[in-house]
Amino acid sequence: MSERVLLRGNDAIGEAAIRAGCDCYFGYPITPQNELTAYMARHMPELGRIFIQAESEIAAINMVYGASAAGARAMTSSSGPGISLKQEGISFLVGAELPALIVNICRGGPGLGNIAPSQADYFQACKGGGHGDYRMVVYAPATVQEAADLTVKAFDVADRYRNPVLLLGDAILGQMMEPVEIRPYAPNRPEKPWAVGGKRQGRAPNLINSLSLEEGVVEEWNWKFKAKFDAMRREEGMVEKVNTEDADLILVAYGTTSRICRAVMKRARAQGLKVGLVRPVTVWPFPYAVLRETARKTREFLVVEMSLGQMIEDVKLSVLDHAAIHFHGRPGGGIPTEGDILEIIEHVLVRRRTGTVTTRGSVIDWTIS
Amino acid sequence: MSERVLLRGNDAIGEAAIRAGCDCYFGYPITPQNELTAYMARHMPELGRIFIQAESEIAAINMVYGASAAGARAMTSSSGPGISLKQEGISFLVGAELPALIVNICRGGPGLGNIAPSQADYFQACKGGGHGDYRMVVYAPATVQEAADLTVKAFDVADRYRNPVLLLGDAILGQMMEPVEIRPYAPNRPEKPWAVGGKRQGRAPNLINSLSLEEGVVEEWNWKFKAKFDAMRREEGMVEKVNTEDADLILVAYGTTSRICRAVMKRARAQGLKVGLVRPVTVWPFPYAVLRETARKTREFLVVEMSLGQMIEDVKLSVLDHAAIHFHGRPGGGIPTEGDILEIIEHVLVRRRTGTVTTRGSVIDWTIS
Amino acid sequence: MEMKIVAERTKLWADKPSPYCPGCGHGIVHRIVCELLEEMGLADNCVFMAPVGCSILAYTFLNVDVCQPAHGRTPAAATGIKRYRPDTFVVSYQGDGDLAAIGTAEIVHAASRGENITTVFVNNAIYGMTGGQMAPTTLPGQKATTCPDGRDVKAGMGYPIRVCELLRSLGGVAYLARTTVHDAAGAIQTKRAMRKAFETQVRGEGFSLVEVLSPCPVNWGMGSLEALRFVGENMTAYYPPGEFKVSGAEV
Amino acid sequence: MEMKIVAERTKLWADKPSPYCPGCGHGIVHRIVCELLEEMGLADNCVFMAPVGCSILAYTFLNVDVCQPAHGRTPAAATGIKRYRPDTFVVSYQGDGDLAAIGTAEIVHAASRGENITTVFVNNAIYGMTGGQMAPTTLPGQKATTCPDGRDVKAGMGYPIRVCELLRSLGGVAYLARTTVHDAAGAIQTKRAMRKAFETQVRGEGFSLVEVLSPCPVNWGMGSLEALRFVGENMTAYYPPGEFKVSGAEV
Amino acid sequence: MNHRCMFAGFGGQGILSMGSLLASSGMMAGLHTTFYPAYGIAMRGGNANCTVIVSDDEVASPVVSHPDLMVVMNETSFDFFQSWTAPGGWMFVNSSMTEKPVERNDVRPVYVQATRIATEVGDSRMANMAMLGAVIKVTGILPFDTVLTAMVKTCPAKILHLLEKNKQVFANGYAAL
Amino acid sequence: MNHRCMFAGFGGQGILSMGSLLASSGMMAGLHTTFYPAYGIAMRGGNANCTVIVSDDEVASPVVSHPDLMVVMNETSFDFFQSWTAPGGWMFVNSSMTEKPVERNDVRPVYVQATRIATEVGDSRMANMAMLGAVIKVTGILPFDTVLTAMVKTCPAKILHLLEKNKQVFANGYAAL
Amino acid sequence: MAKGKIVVDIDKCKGCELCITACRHGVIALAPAGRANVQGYRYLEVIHPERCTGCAMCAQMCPDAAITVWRESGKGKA
Amino acid sequence: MAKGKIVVDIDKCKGCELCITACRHGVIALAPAGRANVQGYRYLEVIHPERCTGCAMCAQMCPDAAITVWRESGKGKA
Ligand SMILES: Cc1ncc(C[n+]2csc(CCOP(=O)(O)OP(=O)(O)O)c2C)c(N)n1
Ligand SMILES: Cc1ncc(C[n+]2csc(CCOP(=O)(O)OP(=O)(O)O)c2C)c(N)n1
Ligand code: SF4
Ligand code: SF4
Ligand code: SF4
Ligand code: SF4
Ligand code: SF4
Ligand code: SF4
Ligand SMILES: [Mg+2]
Ligand SMILES: [Mg+2]
Repeated sequence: MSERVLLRGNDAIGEAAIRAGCDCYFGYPITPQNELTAYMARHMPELGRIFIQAESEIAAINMVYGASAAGARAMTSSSGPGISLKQEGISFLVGAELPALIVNICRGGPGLGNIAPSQADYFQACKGGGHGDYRMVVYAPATVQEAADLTVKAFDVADRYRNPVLLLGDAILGQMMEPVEIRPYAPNRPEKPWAVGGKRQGRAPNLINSLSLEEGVVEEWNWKFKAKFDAMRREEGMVEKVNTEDADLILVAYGTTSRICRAVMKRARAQGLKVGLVRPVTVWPFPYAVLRETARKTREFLVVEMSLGQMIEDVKLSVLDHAAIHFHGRPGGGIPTEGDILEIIEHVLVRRRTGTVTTRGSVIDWTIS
Repeated sequence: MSERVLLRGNDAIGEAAIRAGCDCYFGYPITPQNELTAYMARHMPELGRIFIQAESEIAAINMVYGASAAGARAMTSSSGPGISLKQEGISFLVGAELPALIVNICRGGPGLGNIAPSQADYFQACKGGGHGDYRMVVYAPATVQEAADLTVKAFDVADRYRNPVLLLGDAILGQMMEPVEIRPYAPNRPEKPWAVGGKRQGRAPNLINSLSLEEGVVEEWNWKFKAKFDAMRREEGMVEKVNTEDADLILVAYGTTSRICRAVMKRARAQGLKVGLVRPVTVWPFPYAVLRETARKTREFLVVEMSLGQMIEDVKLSVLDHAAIHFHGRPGGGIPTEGDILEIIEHVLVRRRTGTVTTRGSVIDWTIS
Repeated sequence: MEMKIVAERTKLWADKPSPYCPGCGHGIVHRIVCELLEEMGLADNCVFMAPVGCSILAYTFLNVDVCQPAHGRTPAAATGIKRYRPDTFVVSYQGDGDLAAIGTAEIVHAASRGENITTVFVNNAIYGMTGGQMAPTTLPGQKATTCPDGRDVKAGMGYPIRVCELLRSLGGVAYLARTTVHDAAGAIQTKRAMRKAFETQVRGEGFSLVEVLSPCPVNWGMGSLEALRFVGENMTAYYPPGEFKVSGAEV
Repeated sequence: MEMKIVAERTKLWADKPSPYCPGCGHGIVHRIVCELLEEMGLADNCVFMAPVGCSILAYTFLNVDVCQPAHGRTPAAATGIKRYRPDTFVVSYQGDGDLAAIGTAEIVHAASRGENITTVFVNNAIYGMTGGQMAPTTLPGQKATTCPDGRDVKAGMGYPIRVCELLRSLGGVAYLARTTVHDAAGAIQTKRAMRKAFETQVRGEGFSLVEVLSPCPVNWGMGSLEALRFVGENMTAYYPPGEFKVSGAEV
Repeated sequence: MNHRCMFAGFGGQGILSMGSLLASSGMMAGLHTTFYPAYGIAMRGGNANCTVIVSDDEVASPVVSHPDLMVVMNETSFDFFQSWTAPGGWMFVNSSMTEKPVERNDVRPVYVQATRIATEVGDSRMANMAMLGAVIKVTGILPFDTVLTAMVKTCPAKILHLLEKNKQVFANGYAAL
Repeated sequence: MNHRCMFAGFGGQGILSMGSLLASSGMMAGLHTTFYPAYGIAMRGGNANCTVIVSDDEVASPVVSHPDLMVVMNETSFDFFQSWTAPGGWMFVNSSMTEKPVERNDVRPVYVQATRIATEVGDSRMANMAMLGAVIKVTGILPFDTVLTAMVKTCPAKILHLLEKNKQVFANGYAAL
Repeated sequence: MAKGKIVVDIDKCKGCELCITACRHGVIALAPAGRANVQGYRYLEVIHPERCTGCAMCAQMCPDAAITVWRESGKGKA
Repeated sequence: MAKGKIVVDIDKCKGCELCITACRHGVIALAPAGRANVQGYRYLEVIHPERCTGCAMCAQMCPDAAITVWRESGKGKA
């Protein structure tokens, strides 16, 4: 029954996971994702599914490892510090080719930081917080609706590639309520003949493992993984482009900051400034090609993040020298304001880079160092 | 007494740490760094210093946290999986502004992988394996001598910035013995009036902490950290350039692969091919400017890594479109051979990109996707 | 007739309201810790290890050095401090989530090594700071946001862990006791046990721990008096107060 | 007179040499586990959880489903499997480093939740796989690469942890025993205890664990017979064999 | 239209349900809407607050620092949040709980005896509905009926028996101004 | 010069000390040198091996897959490593432990009764030094005296009492060919 | 005259009543509803000073260290 | 005739001698020095087959499951 209801992001992710056929949830409390754990505590047992409040984030990710090894759709969720603790487990999931959903509702860091929204876990999510060569699809929803939809998709994608998938939200996404249509999802759930457990009935034993001490075997596995990552790159990238055709300046932002940028874009357009928006929906695979393409026509890019600048490296890798890149970022739980972003746009498009931009966290003509 | 002795990399790091005034070592066994832990077990107690075999890597990094909070020069070491487990702790060290040395003697991953040499923890080390915006100086020694020297430097740099420093080596560096001169180091050890413990004698209480629930405070801290990171960028980068002046092709590699590339360079030069080498000694701060500069004259770059390609993103961020970038990488414990690298060089410089390169892991005209 | 002060605010307690909810046991335990530090002349020499939990806010009003490590790792960080500065008096303060869930390995091993620190373990049967989730010490049947129908041990939610009973077999444990603060007698007893624990550390005998049964009225959804009764009746029934080990010997 | 086979290689054991050193206790324990799985008809239904430790190599020669999680997290992963597939028989095999050091929290909580799995805990007082470092169960005075002069409990290297004594107080523990394999009688006793543990799981009574004292001749630097003697004399003295809990009741 | 609202008061005063009812009503009216609560330790002192945006355009950030509609249900919130109200904005004060005068002259104060209105029909815990009625009336954000329908639709089963009284209190609040 | 050597045998045969002595000698001769042992679980079966490079140029990777100087101290190593030797390379075999003939005709086999030479003077555990003597003599990698000096310099205190015998065994190995 | 005396630091008090349960002599009570301190809490008041024994039980229970207790001297600090 | 009989899977044996300590009847011993199996180990040999009781103690101890034991029937599987 697809009806619009007002749902908190954390609850919507939980409900969507349940509808995606999530068999097992393992979690450990941490703000600002607690409602998701509580939602699963309320609803999984009544459906005869598994909910465990684990003794730690590490136990939770390893319970996911076990459940997934046995063929379950399994998930866990946490925030910053807890996700850092799961890095070994995530690397193991990749190494053992186990599907899983990991939700990170980010908070301000580093360290314990605070519980305000942040996007400073981008590097960790996209470049590899754990050890070894690995990649995961990383979804960065901007609305509660999208959080729900992508949660369902995430389970399918995880199963398709036998690889973990990460859902990256910030405290705003987790805590905010918005109208959501919980759709009659049709999850795509493949057979898992590789799973351990259950009656073997004569089949050869299955092995879930990421170790080999024979020379060259782990390298072979890595080549196989690389082929999977390349397939994800080809197949799983998602990006939204708005008003890019005629844009003199393109805003690049994901998640909550993309909402703010969208509002800024409208205000700018209302002022007659041709501003567009590119919003990566998957931050991995990153829409390098789309950005590269837009940089053929547009000469100014403005990247906005709730961090000191992480995704901007990927934007630079797309745009290279073909356009100027500017930056506005707020770390440690700060939220960019429309006014501050607009100031940069005006500085670039209206004042033609004359005068100074006074807002902290703004860089005109960003270069890496 | 500076005499040349034959030392294993792991032992040399241990001895250098001791000479740098390391007060406390906390570790947990993992191959291929076990000799370092064993070295400290043998030598720290006899000097009246602290050695603890912790119950886990997590306990170890948190013991480092405590000891450093009390003013000690503290260190820990591990490999891949164990370093992943320390990510929360590393983020906390940055957040609480505590100096420390973390040694990662990498092995093949992901997951448990194997114990062969690897450089696939580059992203984790340089881009942020833990949560939140942070950076650390990451040294990537190529010889046992350099491992020793940089260990000493690392303690000084950690103290200077009140920030953890990572030493990134691979199994070859850890296990190999080479002649080393253990120099009469003069470590630079500052006062630590911020440390907790000891007689207060009237001073105001000290606080070691990374949390604030007051609005804006964590953001302020982050701005302060950013200033530190910027200072590290300016002051702490180290890079070696060889034969870059007249080079038609520049090899870019660090650590063990840079040794292989150096040999390749010599062989190529012997064949009359003008090949140079840029070796980042610090992989963070990365020598963007140096590479950008060399790309003014040289049009071909070949990046060699024991991974599926991680540092190559930083090379691209330096070189942009100004030169072609090629890649040769071996993941999961594979070691690039001189022959394979030479084949690419010949393909590019001699065969002028005609014919194919047959070695797995080679990419001609690499682009990001 | 002349009057003398017999109880007053300890000097280690800043002149501002504590950050805790009305009727929270953390306040009582903090007060006792501070009084003892003052009375035993340890304040100037003390590092208070704050856990991740409500009491992380101790630094906002206590006039002692504070070190605040990652969730559950308090004993490991305390080990680092005490080993490097054995002249420092280390109070390692932990909640039940911090100590008995995520930090299980760290407390067991700090105890087993006989680290010469004192752990003040505030068992309030709930995750206070994060808003009332089930703790390892939540009682059977007790409700929490992650066990909305009450903790059901048969349904695999785990049996409440009796921390003193868990730790008693470990060689390095010198002093081990459980007390409550649900009434004044309990508070006095708590102070007595804590003093013994502190003395254990001063004498260098090894690891000491006092588990204090303590109310969290807000997350139990109770008034503060009702919460006291819950501690006095339900918690002490499951977690019998008493001394478990003195000077390394079981009692 | 006719002869019958009374002992033979179990069918779950592939026709190739095991990856363990000569005289290693892991082989004896693997053999017992496999024999029981066969005798009790559980083989087809079994998931063998291999730890990170020498016995990670079980998959190279055992004919059962194997799942191999991260170091120390075996009980958590076993929980995931058993909860999702309660019809599966789960053997969670762990070494002393895996179980009693890095995995302390996971074993305590799997036990406390009463997970219906059987833990086979091979205590060889050393880190075998990594080349002989001190384990939480290394005996006082015993040498290892990280305590080259012998484990000195007074110097803060930790007291050896008696795992059965540590876990006995936990509510979810149904069966708990310690045995040795230093002689044939011990091996027979080990098999008997393991059978009880397996039956505990089959009956769904909750968590069961058998701790087996076991030699690691190579990393002890001993001949295999000397190593047997060390188990029989030194280890059993510190770790008394026996049953600690049966059907959830302490014995 | 773009209404940026904040509701603040004691935890027990139904601050969050009043905010989410407004948001639900906005949703049912086919508008864009977000609800964003103060969460985590911020809640512990016993105070609660949330922000709601109702708009005919997509909502950017749901965080509102300077609401043009501020509702304070007790004195603590009055003191704390008075300065947050945007210039020109409304400031609704539960005058049963505080009689302090609004000190700014760039905001439009509205005093509502919300708690009194609530106690007259039901009990003091329904003061939120009385206030919401008044807010709807004065600001005209949404039609009376929309909110009433939303109230019925979103009423949790376990307080269904209080629904009628809540509706009445809401109506009385609406009528009071 | 660039000698790429591998030493293999049982753990107890002093494989690693023979390799590191060669490396130390190279160092003392002012040459570039690396020593790289098999490590980790590879050691567990009871076998040991290591590779040593002695060169007048910097050493790239210390890993040697195809040594031009292969030394096998027992039969298992003989079987396993025979094929690894680089074409044209030396293959030194401890013929006290195996009498198998080298089956390749593109390598130069040298049989040394290393264990026997060792037992004549000291005990079988000194076979490594006998073999090293022979290697030095046949290949001329380094001068006899350099290795002898290195042996004295690097001899650990606790086996100092065996030094003289080791020197003798080394000399006898040198003399044997 | 009473043997004891207490002084409440009203602005630190959170009105939790823990002290009241501890006082066996009915010396203390919360201020009437509507009266609140700077923190917004009903605070503790001394209603029967004459009954106070200075036993300090109230102070033993106060989580906010808001109570100072005096007792007739000769008995020393508790 | 002996009541029992064992057969050793020589190529699985690692010569650890654990079985030998378990056999109270001196039935088994390691092969003479110099004789090794495919793995390179001195392996187990039956030196006094006539003494074997089929008690299977040797098999109980073998970490490599290298011993098969027969016993006079009527006693069933151990
Ligand atoms: C790694 C990590 N996981 C989870 C959290 C979230 N967290 C903060 S406090 C806490 C538990 C608090 O409970 P307890 O230890 O019982 O202390 P109390 O607040 O009850 O005194 C948790 C889970 C965190 N900060 N870090
Ligand atoms: C996270 C992590 N830390 C450390 C290691 C290295 N490691 C592998 S096995 C092992 C311990 C082995 O000891 P034990 O559990 O006693 O098993 P045994 O080999 O003795 O049977 C360790 C520390 C690892 N693989 N992963
Ligand atoms: S939430 Fe509970 S433990 Fe935390 S301060 Fe409030 S009453 Fe105390
Ligand atoms: S190292 Fe020890 S535990 Fe590991 S296989 Fe060898 S004897 Fe067994
Ligand atoms: S000192 Fe004793 S009698 Fe006086 S108020 Fe306190 S508890 Fe009551
Ligand atoms: S115990 Fe303290 S805070 Fe509570 S009512 Fe009494 S004086 Fe006030
Ligand atoms: S079966 Fe018994 S008697 Fe026969 S060899 Fe084995 S132990 Fe000895
Ligand atoms: S116990 Fe087994 S492996 Fe050991 S000697 Fe006997 S038969 Fe061989
Ligand atoms: Mg608690
Ligand atoms: Mg072990």
